[in-house]
Amino acid sequence: MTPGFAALSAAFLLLAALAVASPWGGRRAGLFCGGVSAAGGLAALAGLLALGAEPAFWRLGPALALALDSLSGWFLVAVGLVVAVAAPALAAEEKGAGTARLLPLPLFVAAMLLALAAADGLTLLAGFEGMSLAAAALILARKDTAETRRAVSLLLGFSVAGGVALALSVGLLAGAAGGTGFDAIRSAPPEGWRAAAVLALVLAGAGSKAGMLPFHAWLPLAHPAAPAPVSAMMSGAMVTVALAVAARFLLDLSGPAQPLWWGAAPLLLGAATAAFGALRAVLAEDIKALLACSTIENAGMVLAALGLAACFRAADLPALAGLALAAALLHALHHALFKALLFLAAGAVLAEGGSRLLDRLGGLVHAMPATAGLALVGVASAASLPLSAGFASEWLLLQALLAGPRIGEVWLQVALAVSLATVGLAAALAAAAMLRFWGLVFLGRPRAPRVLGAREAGMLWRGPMAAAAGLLLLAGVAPGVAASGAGAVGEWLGVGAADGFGVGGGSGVAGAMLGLAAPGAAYLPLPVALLLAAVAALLWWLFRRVGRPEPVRGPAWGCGAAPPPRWLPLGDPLTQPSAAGFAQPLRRMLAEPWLARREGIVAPEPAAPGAARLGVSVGDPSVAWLLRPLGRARDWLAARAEVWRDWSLRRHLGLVLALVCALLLAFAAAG
Amino acid sequence: MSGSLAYDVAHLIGGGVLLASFLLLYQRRVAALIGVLAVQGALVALAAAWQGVVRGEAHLFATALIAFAAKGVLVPLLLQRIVARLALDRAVETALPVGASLAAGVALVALSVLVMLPATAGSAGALARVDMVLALSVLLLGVLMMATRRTAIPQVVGLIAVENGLLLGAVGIAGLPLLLELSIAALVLVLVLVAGVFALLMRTRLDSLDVTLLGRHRGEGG
Amino acid sequence: MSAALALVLLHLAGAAAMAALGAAAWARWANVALAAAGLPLALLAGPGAEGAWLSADPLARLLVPLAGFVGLTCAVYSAVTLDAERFDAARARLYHACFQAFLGANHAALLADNLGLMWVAVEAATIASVLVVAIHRTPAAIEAAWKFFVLCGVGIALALFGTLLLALAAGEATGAERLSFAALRALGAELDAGLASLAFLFLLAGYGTKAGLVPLHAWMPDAHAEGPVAVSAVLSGLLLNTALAAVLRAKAVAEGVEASVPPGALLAALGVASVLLASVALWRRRDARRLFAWSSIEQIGLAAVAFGIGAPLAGLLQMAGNALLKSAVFFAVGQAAILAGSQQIRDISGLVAARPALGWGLALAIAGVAGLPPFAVFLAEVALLFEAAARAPLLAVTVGAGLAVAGAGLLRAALRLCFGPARAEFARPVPRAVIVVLWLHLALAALCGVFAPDAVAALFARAAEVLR
Amino acid sequence: MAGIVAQLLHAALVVAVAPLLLGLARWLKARMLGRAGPPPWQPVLALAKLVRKRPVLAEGSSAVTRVAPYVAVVALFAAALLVPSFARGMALAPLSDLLLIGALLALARAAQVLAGLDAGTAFGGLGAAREASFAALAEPAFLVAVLVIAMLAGGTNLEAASAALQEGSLGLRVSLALVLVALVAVALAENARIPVDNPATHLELTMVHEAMILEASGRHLALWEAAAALKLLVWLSLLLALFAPFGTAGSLLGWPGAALLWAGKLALLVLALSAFENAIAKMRVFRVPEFLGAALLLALVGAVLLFVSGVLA
Repeated sequence: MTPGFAALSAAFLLLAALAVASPWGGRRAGLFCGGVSAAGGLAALAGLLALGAEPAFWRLGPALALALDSLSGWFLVAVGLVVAVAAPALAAEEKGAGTARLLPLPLFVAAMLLALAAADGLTLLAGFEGMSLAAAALILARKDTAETRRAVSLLLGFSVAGGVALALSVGLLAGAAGGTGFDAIRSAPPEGWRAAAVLALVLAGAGSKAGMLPFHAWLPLAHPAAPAPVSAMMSGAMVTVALAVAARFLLDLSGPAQPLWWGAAPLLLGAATAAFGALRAVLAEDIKALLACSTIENAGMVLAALGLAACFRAADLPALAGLALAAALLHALHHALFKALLFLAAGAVLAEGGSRLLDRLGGLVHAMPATAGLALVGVASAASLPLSAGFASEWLLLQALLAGPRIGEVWLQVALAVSLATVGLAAALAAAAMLRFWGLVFLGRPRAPRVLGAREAGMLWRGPMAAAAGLLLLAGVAPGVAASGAGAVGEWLGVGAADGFGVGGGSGVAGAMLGLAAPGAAYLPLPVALLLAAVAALLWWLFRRVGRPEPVRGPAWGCGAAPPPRWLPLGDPLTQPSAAGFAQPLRRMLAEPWLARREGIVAPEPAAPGAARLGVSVGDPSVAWLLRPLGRARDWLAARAEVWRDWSLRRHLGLVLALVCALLLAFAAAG
Repeated sequence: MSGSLAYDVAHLIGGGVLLASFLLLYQRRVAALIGVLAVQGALVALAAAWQGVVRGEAHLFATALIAFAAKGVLVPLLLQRIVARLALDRAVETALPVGASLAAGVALVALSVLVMLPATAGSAGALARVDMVLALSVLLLGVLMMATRRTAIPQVVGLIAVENGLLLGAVGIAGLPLLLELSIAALVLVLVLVAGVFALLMRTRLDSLDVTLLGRHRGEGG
Repeated sequence: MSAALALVLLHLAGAAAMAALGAAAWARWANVALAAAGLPLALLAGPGAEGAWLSADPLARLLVPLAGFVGLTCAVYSAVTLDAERFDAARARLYHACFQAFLGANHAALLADNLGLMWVAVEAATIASVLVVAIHRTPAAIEAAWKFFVLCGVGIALALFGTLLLALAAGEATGAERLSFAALRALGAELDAGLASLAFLFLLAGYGTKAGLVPLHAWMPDAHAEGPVAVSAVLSGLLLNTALAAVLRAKAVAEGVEASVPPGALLAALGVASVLLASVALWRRRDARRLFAWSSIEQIGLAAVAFGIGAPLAGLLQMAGNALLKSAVFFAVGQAAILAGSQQIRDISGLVAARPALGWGLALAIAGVAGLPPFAVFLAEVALLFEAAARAPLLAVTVGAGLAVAGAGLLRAALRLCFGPARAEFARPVPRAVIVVLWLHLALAALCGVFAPDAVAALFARAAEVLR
Repeated sequence: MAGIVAQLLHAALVVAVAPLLLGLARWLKARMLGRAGPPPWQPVLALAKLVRKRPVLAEGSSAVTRVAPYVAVVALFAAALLVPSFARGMALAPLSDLLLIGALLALARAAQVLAGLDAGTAFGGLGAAREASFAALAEPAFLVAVLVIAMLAGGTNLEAASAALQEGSLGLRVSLALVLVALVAVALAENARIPVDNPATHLELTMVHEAMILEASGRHLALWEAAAALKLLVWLSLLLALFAPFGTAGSLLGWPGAALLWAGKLALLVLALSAFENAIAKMRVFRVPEFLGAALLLALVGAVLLFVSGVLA
């Protein structure tokens, strides 16, 4: 009974107890969510204990088998922290509603933990599809409208397809290995066409759940449909589980001797997904859809980092492989945290500001200063500003990409240069999206009267957000700590060399200052923080000597804009920067080829008094090129089936006769 | 009886049943159709009796008697009554022209010969092999008849022809437990009863026994 | 007198009694009592004495208790919702008699060691269900029953011919051994190879019609939709499994000899055809019960593929899961149809909002049938995909695609049926028994699924051994 | 010990040179056009005056308007300290990483964008949107340029890269020339110079950088002007450190000469910048993507040339 297993089984037991007790929980939603949060904490503890420890293995009845190794340990930490942080906020959202509605919540968390700690194909799939079913139930239990139903049908449709793809890939792996247990599969890595098929199926299965191109269309619809804390768990935890499954297949189950293209495919797909997700995030007009698109972007980056680690391992550069793996693991952890924080902030804004649309918010910093401050920590990480957690993992990923050309193959070097540019574009677009989100929601003047009624979010919102922000600040200033954990995972996977550049936390100058090291570079956040503090102190001293007259308030200059009319006390919203306005340069520059941009003036009929309206619409190409054709093909086949179904009884009898004759002919031919 | 005579007579009776099947395909009128069915039933009963004579097994005689009573007499009478009572239209509407269905019948017989002879090469004597070939042919012809007739009664006749083929085959196999033969005969009776009930219902509900008309009433529209 | 024989005789006697007293007010509860009495017998049915006509081999020891349980719950459901059927005295008698006759014939078919007796039992079960399907006497019911009668009549004839060929193939073995399944399995290679594999062709075509394998499936969707709901549940739960069990026994015998046409491949081919056609036909259905009939065709297709490629455990899990979950779905849909007064999908919605217990039960059952955890169908489909991907990757991809399309279609239907704003007609109370039965089925399906205890897993494993 | 002294001298030099650069640029442009133009030290006077004036804040603005200028100046001053000028082995050398400098620039830009949005005026939003968009397009070109330099110098540490390039062991390479052009284009976009944005104009529809600090006044405006000056210095000294590192002093004795040489190189660079700005007109806003796209392609070609030549093989 290793300590890790004890914590994990405690988490499972607690979740089971909560699930059983929920119908009779009465009004105690707060206690219930607290329990789920505690279970999340236990899972994170189990993950921590498993890092670097000897993998342990148990059977849970004839069907399920669990194993706790370093890789699953790392992702348990990420998922556990997100659940621990997001669950209490759900109590605020519930405000004393019954716990019966929350029954799927512990099942959702338990399924995620099951998928992470799976030791064989069946348990992985049980957890993988179980979490989608529980998430769908959780969404529909809370809000059952046409929009949520459409989102849930997309969510379930993609998860069933993804589950089938994963099952096929495990089957292919098990075919060579003679058993679906991961230990058996590890002993017989796939080669040739089987490896290619496994890679394609894993990218389709785990990738679609993580929002990878071209299977991402459902994510910006499904995640916003849930209440904010559940969206936080879906974007933070569920996507992290999908990335964990991808990492399990890419680096662990398929053995070290995979060729270069094994890593190149996820690298290029990940980079493309990152840029596409960031572009859609910049153009999104609904704060939760914006954050969901940002999830696609960050999932793409983690996938690219995993692909890069596989490439380095294929070119047997273990130190760089460790670097890339550290980038992937750190970015997955940091993304989980800052996405949970941002979704909670969005939830608080929705609860107080009354709307999810950027064009109906604004100026909330005055009413909700604490939420604005905490959200700023998340935005800084998502925009990877220096000293933030996001920047630490971003720096590692860029260093890994910069070290990419050490692999000899020219085609891969060119691909690496292109994906470096794409990841750079994605990072910058993400920064633009996050600044747009924070600026339009919190700064400027309110764009709708409802916003004036906003008050600071309750303690149940700010508490979890503060916890997440604290973790992010800690991870930002001292990334070496997390990096050493990632080093342990690398060692277990046989991906990184313990002493090499690998992960700076361990050796040399970087180690001492808990910074990050890479070939020919080091990022030492503590000294940089001291430098910035020193310069700030210098500036403060300068201004104290010069004297700082108190600023005075006056109407905004705005190049001579007239004061707002009486009936628009908040100023004419049209003169405010709007969501579409902020996105307009990028929509015109980048969205043209990719997102079927359409801008049209809807002028009123000649005599009509109405105002002309500017219609701006952006379509997702994957819907036009993938989902719609699939739907049309299915309907065509269904029409064919209908024709067959409408045959008269006589023709069906003819069919029976034809079948019997065919069988007889086959029998005669086979002699 | 010398072996060759037994074989010749059985072969003759079997041939007769096959011929009756072809005649069924040929008929245009329902009354004649039922008459040929009765003849076929009688022939099958005769074959059973002859097998009883050849192998000296008493139960075959019982089967022959039951078969004759059921298929030779009772079934045609029931069908006659149903046709008379419900004043059905006399003609047999065919989906496939008669010439074509006969040609198809010949093809089916060829197929059953092609299949059955090599399959039964290893097992019992010539008698059993011929019986199985004939049984398979009559069965396939019965299904062909059901597949090429539009109205309910000819389809039921087709189904009974199939049962006749089965009885012919069963009789040919030595040592088959009696239970089976009894059940075959009994179930034919039940089939006809049920068919009669349907004909009654369809008649009262739909004023015609045209099976294609039924299609329109299928649940969930056309 | 062995438990197996007692079970069959109990139900046949019950049928005779019901034929006389079926119209009485307490008749429906007598029906339940008979089914309840049958359940312990079903559980106790063990391997019969040497040469006995009825004996339970491991396959039967799995399917008979399952059939007994589903039969009992169907009886309870029909007892509780009988008034909605508005039977007059004659029809009530016919209904109860056929119900009991069906149960008896079904148990006899599963327990029969003699393939001839199995054929007679399957034939009797068909006749019983044809009569019940036509009981409403609406044009649609008549059309469905007629198609059921004609197609299954031909199917039964083909199966009989196959049985005859098998008897011929047994050669010199005399008396009852000619058709005893155990004896035929023991003979194995000594059987006449040509005749045995030819016999399998006919048995596959014959019993395949009863199991609803494409292209012999035409009767099933309409037969499911027209009779009383208990019939659909019984058809899906019992008759399909029995027909498929008959095909599996034929395949087990045919695999003893070195067959010219491989039986496994044929069964898998029909299975794949069923999965593909059903997964597409699901999308155009407007009638709820026809939609789930097509889902049964898909489930049986999956089981056929599993048995075809040599993964009997997956196939058995599929059969058990489908029996439990599909009858649960029919109970819920039937109850909703009674409340809504129509079976069209557009008339049934907002069940969760109006009647949460019924709504969530139906949603979970449909999700289970669509292959989502933790139910037995999920376990079966995943095991099937594992085996198929290992043995025949192209087949696996095809079946996987069919699974995904069918799953999406079923889940879309679940969303339409169960969610949406509450509707007035669902405000009326639902009998508590229906809810209990529905959730009992879900619990059992989960028990056979991911949370299976060792005893259940062992039961399935022993049954799979017989078909290896 | 010498490293710390060199670092402090470098800091003093940065404070002194930064405002002068802007003044010199304006003065040179004016002289080239035949105008007298304000003296080069005019920005210093402007800063001194503004620092003492009382700032006027817009009604809707929040604390961001007051904090953002300080954040921008601190970030840019730190970046300036990290870029080596006249001496090797300065105290902050181990910290000076190209990606970190890029991130500090991004931090300053983020502060400016948020300040632009704070007052809630149309032009603040317009400027912020354009600034964020241009940054998004410039980032890929900057990173591929860093890729080429990292491959040549073996890492992204600016000190090591500058030293490696100074020894000239790599000799004149086509890739470096292409990367120089790419980085110049990025520098022009980042510093809101002529082809991308006109630093001198206040025509609302064309301005980018100015639009964001429209509401700033008093000491906040002084800080924003100082930030702009610092950013120009960071970019110019970065270009010098990478592409003209000759003359950087190794030992104590060479410092004064190296400092003078560094200032001279800066002046030459500003002269080139002024000449370039006079020779070209401002581009339409939606042609900037092609301009920065060309920069990205040039950097990529440079990288591919490097791969093909297999310098690493």
